[in-house]
Amino acid sequence: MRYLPHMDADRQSMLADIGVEHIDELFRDVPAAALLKEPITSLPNHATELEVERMLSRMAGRNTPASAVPFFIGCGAYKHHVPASVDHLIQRGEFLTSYTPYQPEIAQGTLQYLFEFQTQVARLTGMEVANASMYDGSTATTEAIFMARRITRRKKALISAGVHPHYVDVAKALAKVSGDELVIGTPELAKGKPGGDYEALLGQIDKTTSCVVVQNPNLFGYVADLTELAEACHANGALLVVVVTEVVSLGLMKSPGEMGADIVVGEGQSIGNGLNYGGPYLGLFACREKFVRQMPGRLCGETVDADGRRGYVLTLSTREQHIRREKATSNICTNSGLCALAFTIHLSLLGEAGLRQLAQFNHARAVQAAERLAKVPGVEVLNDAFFNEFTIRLSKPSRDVVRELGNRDILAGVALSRLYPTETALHDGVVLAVTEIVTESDIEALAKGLEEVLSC
Amino acid sequence: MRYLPHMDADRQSMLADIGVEHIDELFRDVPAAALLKEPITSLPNHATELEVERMLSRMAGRNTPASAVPFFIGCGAYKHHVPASVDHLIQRGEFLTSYTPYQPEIAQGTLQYLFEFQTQVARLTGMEVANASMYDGSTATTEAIFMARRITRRKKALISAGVHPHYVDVAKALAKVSGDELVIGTPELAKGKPGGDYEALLGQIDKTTSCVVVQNPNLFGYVADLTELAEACHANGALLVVVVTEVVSLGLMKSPGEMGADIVVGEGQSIGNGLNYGGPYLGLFACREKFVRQMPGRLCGETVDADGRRGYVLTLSTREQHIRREKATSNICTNSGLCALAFTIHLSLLGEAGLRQLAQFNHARAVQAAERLAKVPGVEVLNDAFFNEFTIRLSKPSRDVVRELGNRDILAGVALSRLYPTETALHDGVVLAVTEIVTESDIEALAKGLEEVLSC
Amino acid sequence: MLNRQGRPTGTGEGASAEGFTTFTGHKGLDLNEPLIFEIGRGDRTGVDVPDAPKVASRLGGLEREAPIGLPGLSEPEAVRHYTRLSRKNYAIDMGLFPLGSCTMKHNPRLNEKMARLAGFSDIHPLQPQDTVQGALELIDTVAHWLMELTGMPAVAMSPKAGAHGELCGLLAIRAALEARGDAREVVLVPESAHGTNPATAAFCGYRVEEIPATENGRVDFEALKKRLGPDVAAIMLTNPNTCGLFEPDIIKIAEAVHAVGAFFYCDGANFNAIVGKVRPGDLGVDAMHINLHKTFSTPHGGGGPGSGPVVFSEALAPFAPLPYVKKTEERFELVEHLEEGDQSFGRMVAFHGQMGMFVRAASYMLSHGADGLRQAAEDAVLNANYIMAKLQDVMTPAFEGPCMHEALFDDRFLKDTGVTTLDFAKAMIDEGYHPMTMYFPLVVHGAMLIEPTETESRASLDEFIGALRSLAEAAKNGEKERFTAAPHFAPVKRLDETRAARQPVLSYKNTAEPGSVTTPVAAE
Amino acid sequence: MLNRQGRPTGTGEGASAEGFTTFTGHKGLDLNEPLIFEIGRGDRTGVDVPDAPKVASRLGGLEREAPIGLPGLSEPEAVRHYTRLSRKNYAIDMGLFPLGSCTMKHNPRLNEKMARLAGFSDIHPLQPQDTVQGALELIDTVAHWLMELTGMPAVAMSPKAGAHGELCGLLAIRAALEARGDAREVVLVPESAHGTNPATAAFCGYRVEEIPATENGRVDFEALKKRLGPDVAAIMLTNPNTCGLFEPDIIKIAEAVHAVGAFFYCDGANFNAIVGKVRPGDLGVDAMHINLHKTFSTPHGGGGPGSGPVVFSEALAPFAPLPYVKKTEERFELVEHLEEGDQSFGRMVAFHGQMGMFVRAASYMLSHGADGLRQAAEDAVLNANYIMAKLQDVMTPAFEGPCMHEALFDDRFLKDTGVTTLDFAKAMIDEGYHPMTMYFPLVVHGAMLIEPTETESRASLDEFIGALRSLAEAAKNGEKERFTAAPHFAPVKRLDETRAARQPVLSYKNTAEPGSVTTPVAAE
Ligand SMILES: Cc1ncc(COP(=O)(O)O)c(C=O)c1O
Ligand SMILES: Cc1ncc(COP(=O)(O)O)c(C=O)c1O
Repeated sequence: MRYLPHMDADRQSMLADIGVEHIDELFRDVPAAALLKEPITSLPNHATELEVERMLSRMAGRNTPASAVPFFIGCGAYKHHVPASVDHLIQRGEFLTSYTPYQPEIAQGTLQYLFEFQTQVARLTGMEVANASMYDGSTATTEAIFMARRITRRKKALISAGVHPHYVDVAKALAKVSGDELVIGTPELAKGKPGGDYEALLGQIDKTTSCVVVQNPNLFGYVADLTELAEACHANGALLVVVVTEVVSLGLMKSPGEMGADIVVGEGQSIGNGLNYGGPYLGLFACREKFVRQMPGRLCGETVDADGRRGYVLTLSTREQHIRREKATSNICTNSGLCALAFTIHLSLLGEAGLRQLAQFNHARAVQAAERLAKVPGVEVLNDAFFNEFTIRLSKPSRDVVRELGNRDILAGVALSRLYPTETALHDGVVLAVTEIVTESDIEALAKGLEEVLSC
Repeated sequence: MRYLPHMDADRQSMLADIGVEHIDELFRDVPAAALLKEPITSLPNHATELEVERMLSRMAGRNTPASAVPFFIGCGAYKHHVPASVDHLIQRGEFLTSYTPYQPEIAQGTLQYLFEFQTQVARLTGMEVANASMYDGSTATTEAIFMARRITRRKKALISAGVHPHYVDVAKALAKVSGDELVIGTPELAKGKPGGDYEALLGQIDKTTSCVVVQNPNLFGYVADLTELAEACHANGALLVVVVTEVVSLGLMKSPGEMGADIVVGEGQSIGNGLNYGGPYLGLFACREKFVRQMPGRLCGETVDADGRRGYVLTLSTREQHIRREKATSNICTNSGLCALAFTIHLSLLGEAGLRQLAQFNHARAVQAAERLAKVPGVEVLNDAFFNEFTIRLSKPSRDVVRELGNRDILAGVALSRLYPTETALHDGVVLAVTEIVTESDIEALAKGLEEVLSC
Repeated sequence: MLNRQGRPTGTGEGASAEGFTTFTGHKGLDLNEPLIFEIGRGDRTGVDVPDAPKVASRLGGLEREAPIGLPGLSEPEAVRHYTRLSRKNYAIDMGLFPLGSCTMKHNPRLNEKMARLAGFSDIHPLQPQDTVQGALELIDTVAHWLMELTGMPAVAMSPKAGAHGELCGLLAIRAALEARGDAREVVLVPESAHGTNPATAAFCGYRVEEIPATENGRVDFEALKKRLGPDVAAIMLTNPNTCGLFEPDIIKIAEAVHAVGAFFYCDGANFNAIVGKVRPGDLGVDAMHINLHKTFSTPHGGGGPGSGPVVFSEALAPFAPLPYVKKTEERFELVEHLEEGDQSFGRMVAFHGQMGMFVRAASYMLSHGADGLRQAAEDAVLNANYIMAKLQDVMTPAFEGPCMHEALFDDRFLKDTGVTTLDFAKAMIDEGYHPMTMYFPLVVHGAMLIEPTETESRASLDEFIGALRSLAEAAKNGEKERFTAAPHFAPVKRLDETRAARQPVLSYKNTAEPGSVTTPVAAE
Repeated sequence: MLNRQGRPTGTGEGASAEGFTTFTGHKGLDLNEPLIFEIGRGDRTGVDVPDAPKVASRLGGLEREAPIGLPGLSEPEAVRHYTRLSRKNYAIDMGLFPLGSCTMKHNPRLNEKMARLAGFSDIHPLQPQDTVQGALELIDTVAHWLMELTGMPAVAMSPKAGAHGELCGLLAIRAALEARGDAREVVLVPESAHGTNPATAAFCGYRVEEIPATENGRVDFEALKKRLGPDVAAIMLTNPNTCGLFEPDIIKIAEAVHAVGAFFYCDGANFNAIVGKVRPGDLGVDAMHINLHKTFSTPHGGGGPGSGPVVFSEALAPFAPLPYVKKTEERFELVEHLEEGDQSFGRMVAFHGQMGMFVRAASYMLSHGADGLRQAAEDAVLNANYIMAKLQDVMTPAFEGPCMHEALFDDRFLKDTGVTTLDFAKAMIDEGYHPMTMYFPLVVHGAMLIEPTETESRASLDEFIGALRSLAEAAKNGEKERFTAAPHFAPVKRLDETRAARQPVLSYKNTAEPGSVTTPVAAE
């Protein structure tokens, strides 16, 4: 076995040094009935690199990569171009094969980039502090709801109809056991602002509300000014939690912080990370400094070494499970370190100017797409305002149309029936994301495809 | 431009620091007529990563990769499986973006692997010393002929008919200007030993011969014992130069050194390096220690530092162009460092046991192929003895057959007319290489394909 | 000091050794590196973006006006920045990394290559299922291996790490209990448990009660039996446990737990010690997470991403979360939504889990095979016992007898030396090693938990053992400075963690001088 | 010292600083590493190979019997070995690498990614041409760019590096001369030329004669004109020359050379200074090699592989080597063989040149575009002049006036300090820099040739300038030890090159102790 350095002779002599004859003497505590006498026969034995490569390549070959076709799928995961240097750098063994920086003196590489990452996330979201990452946007959202409960000592969270339904489902599964009460909006394909239920939310906020959770841009791509909502929250002692699933939007749009958010969570996949069929992704978590001791997850902080030189360490760990155990703010341990590295590298390559240009391009391309699709008979573009994603209503059931376009090698967005199987009112809707990878001819191909499919 | 750190403001203020107003003042020595006033208009301007990736991927997509089809092409370049760790390690920036280790104190990484590489090559070839690499097998062969001339002070080299015709052509082009006389054998598709002209060579060696150059396995895959030839050379004061284009063979076969070679040159691509459509490859150069001061190329040697600790440096550079200029043994400067690194990593992963197994597998698979093809009507297997490559004679013109099989997505070896367009006697021959990437079903596909093509 | 012309880099003072101080503060290949905020500029970018098509904005008036404050680096600057940072890290690729409980084994490079195949890395989780059949097959393959290796009939693939797997397990247990109308309040956790166990139980609304350990480092079965009762929802037990010991009473424990209607959650972080040797399904386990980033070697990545699939017993299988992959005759199907009558507790995460990690784990499993995985477990146990055997005369093993995959020592051998476990660990850094896990598990005083893993050669173990012996002797010989001032040779000296917590500086505030220390603003 | 249990690694003595010596000899992240022959074993392998099918051997009785002596490493051992070795190198990715004449600019990572596309990396040079049309198009694309950028009508793509390109150029010149029945004997080379120039000329059977330089570091045009005559085959001139200066008389030189029927070979190693600004074709050049690994940033790889295509004038084009790519209406065609009437001098190399480098160069060219390449040249020149301007008061520029892409200093500023150019260079290592090119070109005493390249930011230049200013002042202030004992902070102290040459040890002889120094066997 190429990964195991011992030869049988080594094993024998090491056993002798230990003072036993057979390896199973070291497994003496295992109840005899449970100790397997030989390798599990229902699984194959070891394979060469070439064999493994062939098996896995065969499976990979049965999937259609986003780069291979006109591609318009978003809804919480976005296809952006990631510079080659990002993947090169995150593969450096010193990053890839290290772990949580428990020994800061020999983990300054990891700690410094985490400190930089935290600062970038805080600035991007308009918050004062950010942590060193969560699993993904959905779990970060649930953690935010729980954190709001701890801060406000209230249990009722209002969740906008525009929040990604998976995120809502995750919160629901946990609320069941945590005792949080979730009031969840029902999305409508309202002309102009699909999923935009801010009026309704304003009416629901009261002194029992722990927080209001809104997504911006929301699942349907609709973007809105949240200032009024924030004010209503604050007037009632509640917190505004803003979810961002497309962080590239922050290059062009007002930050949640500027609009009054108290906690901003998000999915950071868009920057630095590939689609990866859904994971690993990168949970972002930022908030006002005054809430820092209620934050979940790791925090990296600046300090000095014995010679007074600047250095970084994990800090405020009295919030965390390994110190506080059942009193911890969260049970999270391993998080998304390497994805955070990819994010911070990509974002420092982009810089402010690059991010702004990228966001601008995304928006402009999406506007082009919306304008073109609006001309297709049987297509209605619903959003007034959007960033790089918008919803269309079709004259036919959207799932069939999307599937038919898939057969023509056009991946034409997410049919809302996929996400809301029981909300039949949404079933003629499709959400389309348009990023910098979409060309004008891709848009044309989509428009033509829709024309054909809708007219026949 | 993503690769250029300056902004225009930097440029302006740096020009001011220099004391000029315009960049062109720094180009003042350029004759005015020759200084271009603007970017060359016949070429496009800069492009984004995504654009470049798309342009190049489009071109790459128009080629058939070896891994995608049954593949039997060899003749000096071989498709072997290279472990993933090799490519990972050679991409470490400290290897990839360093240069010739002129400053040994901060190049011990490169120097140590070169020392290890030299030792591996020497042991593999059965020689005492090896250099730090040449461009490729063909240029190494020419260098060996010239080195033999310097050592023997004779000008006539006998070149076996089994030497790769490209190697012979390279030697011819240079011999034209160096004054070396090359006596080159004409290959024949002799039953049993195609290209095996050792009898003839034995008859030609005399006191004016500087060296005899043979390839083993030869171009046609034929392998032979060179002991007698070596003895004849030595009896006449000539050197035996052995060329190895498939170094994997050395895992199973007697080394050239054991058979009496004085200089061994070769193409090292087979180990650690991909096909790359012909380059970059890796020239190997090894010889007896007594000849070391006539060797071309870089040599790494052991020494000690000021504290007496072991370390490595480039050495014996009085042979080289940067010290000796027109008296140098060769003009080579930049060589194949990173390819040598890939070679040494792969070979140290293989180790003696792995190399032997790999070679054994190659040979056995090739024997299987030869036995199967021998059963195809219209196919005659010519080689008695071979390692992983052999020659077949077909009942139809080989180029047509190979092309037709290509149309059926079988890359069925090298039609000899490609290499010897004017030697019509060879035009029914095909050389096939069979490595560990060839499966039994690949062989079956080839046999079936040949059956069909030859019978219609 | 570099000041008039040069950018003062890094940490201010020049470096010194042998009486010399460098002007730049760099020391040969040991290079300082400022923060991106000190190098980068807002107007510079390392990414070329084409000019945006001219369109009328449809942002709804939400254009950002204020600057964000993000520095940009050209690609050369970025590559250099992150390369320099990386060189300040220790990693498995550099040397033995005996961080107990974390299983820092070699990460095969084939896994990385496979995970980057476009057919896996460049597909969207919401693509039509017909366009991702190979991806579903991959998930199904990993699921199959996990079920076979554990002898359990079901697996939930979506949890994102070990702790998330614990959550998954407890949510299923709670759903199962509720399904039978049996709300219970307590989860029992041994003192030696990893912090995530009690944290998870509390997160799920359970009261956590500790169960004591015997002086052999095992669960006190009698004490446990006494505590079991109808209020107990589950026990969370790590096996092999965090002392590196197999719980000999495990089957009896499972039986007793089941006898009171409770469930047995097993923390499978240490599954690597027994994979292919013992199937948790044969021990009576109801749910167990598997850290793919430990047992199956998907890299730790400086703190993740991980992956924590959970295997389930028959009793819990119906309550497992969504989504899951179903293999039908013709195709693989991804089930994303509850169907009529489903008892699943719901969804743990957007999309379908850590696909990138599944590919790596598949590559690892297929490469090792059933035989290789078993051998890996045996070698892991062999290596730990070898270390134990070779160090037991100079260090103090916490418990007697052979261990499993990690060797646990306490700090008795440092008694009266003035050297603490922390000091000892820092001295290991100077010797070229990452320290072991310190002060965990809590049941042992000054714990040092050493997990060498199976991918260390004997020569590597011997060198490590030699270093630890020498250090242990040095401590006993009164060479206190060697320890208390350690590390001497790391990129930085010992860092002040107290200051960091008392006066937290959690993000960069633009200060005057690159490399200068931030004046903390928020004092506690 | 680690001896009883531990494998004594590396170089024997333990490391010491601040009074401490480590037991292992490692110093924190600075890790020693023995040779593979001291770690590996013949029976161990890091590559799994399936069992060979059972067949009767057809090796003709040539089975190897004696062992080879190749150590094997498992993958974990190999990854660690090479990772540790890599960390003992300096590289562009770590810092400014001002090695004059070598153009150590940033190597974009996109290039590496593109070169690894299976459609380029996994195709065989002898595949049927129908299966490699994209590869031929790629070669044609690079050829097109090179011709446009140089303003020359032909290019030979196959030369493997700069020196090989020189050979290509001289072979074509010789063929052209012979074709007109005009055998000539002499090649003129300036004193300042790179060693490969005279070496190549001699390799081609020419007598090399030096032409002197003026005191401004340019070719002495008058002396040259005097020497020109019917025996001169060619002049080999580097432009910009190795002093980093553009030859102002270049057009006159070309005319004079042509006037006597000779050819003008231009060494294009420094083309990076003028790409997009000056087309060599406009200067009267007949042949010029282009180091793709310099101007077009294919990585230097620790000493190659490079690539050295040669552009040709009309006069030489017919003599260019085989093979070449021809674009027809329908397809790209690879011409591998002489056809009737061809005047090509033949073949330089097996197959068709450095395809892997062509892909990288294409990626670089397309990325920069005509505008970016021109900007890169301007920035390279700007950076060199900036360094020159900022250092001229403390160091001694070899020549007056602005330079092109590299700044040349001599050692006058070290006069009477007891510090040599070599010492100064070694002190730069301590400061975190790779030294400049030393003692080249030969026309300058104690030469220091600094080429920053365009990919250094102003901040990076400022830090470098600051370091050099400080060092120059330290030298003048009599801090001799800082220099003569340098490097102090590198992985090894100054190495004994004389011993290496006097008592060459060129391969490993199995010795008793890992890390021990070999007793040289072959004394000179
Ligand atoms: C025993 C034990 N349980 C649980 C965990 C938590 O796993 P993760 O970090 O993947 O969330 C760990 C990991 O550190 C562990 O060692
Ligand atoms: C001026 C000059 N000419 C020629 C060469 C030789 O180029 P190569 O090393 O690619 O053979 C070099 C490279 O070092 C050089 O600097």
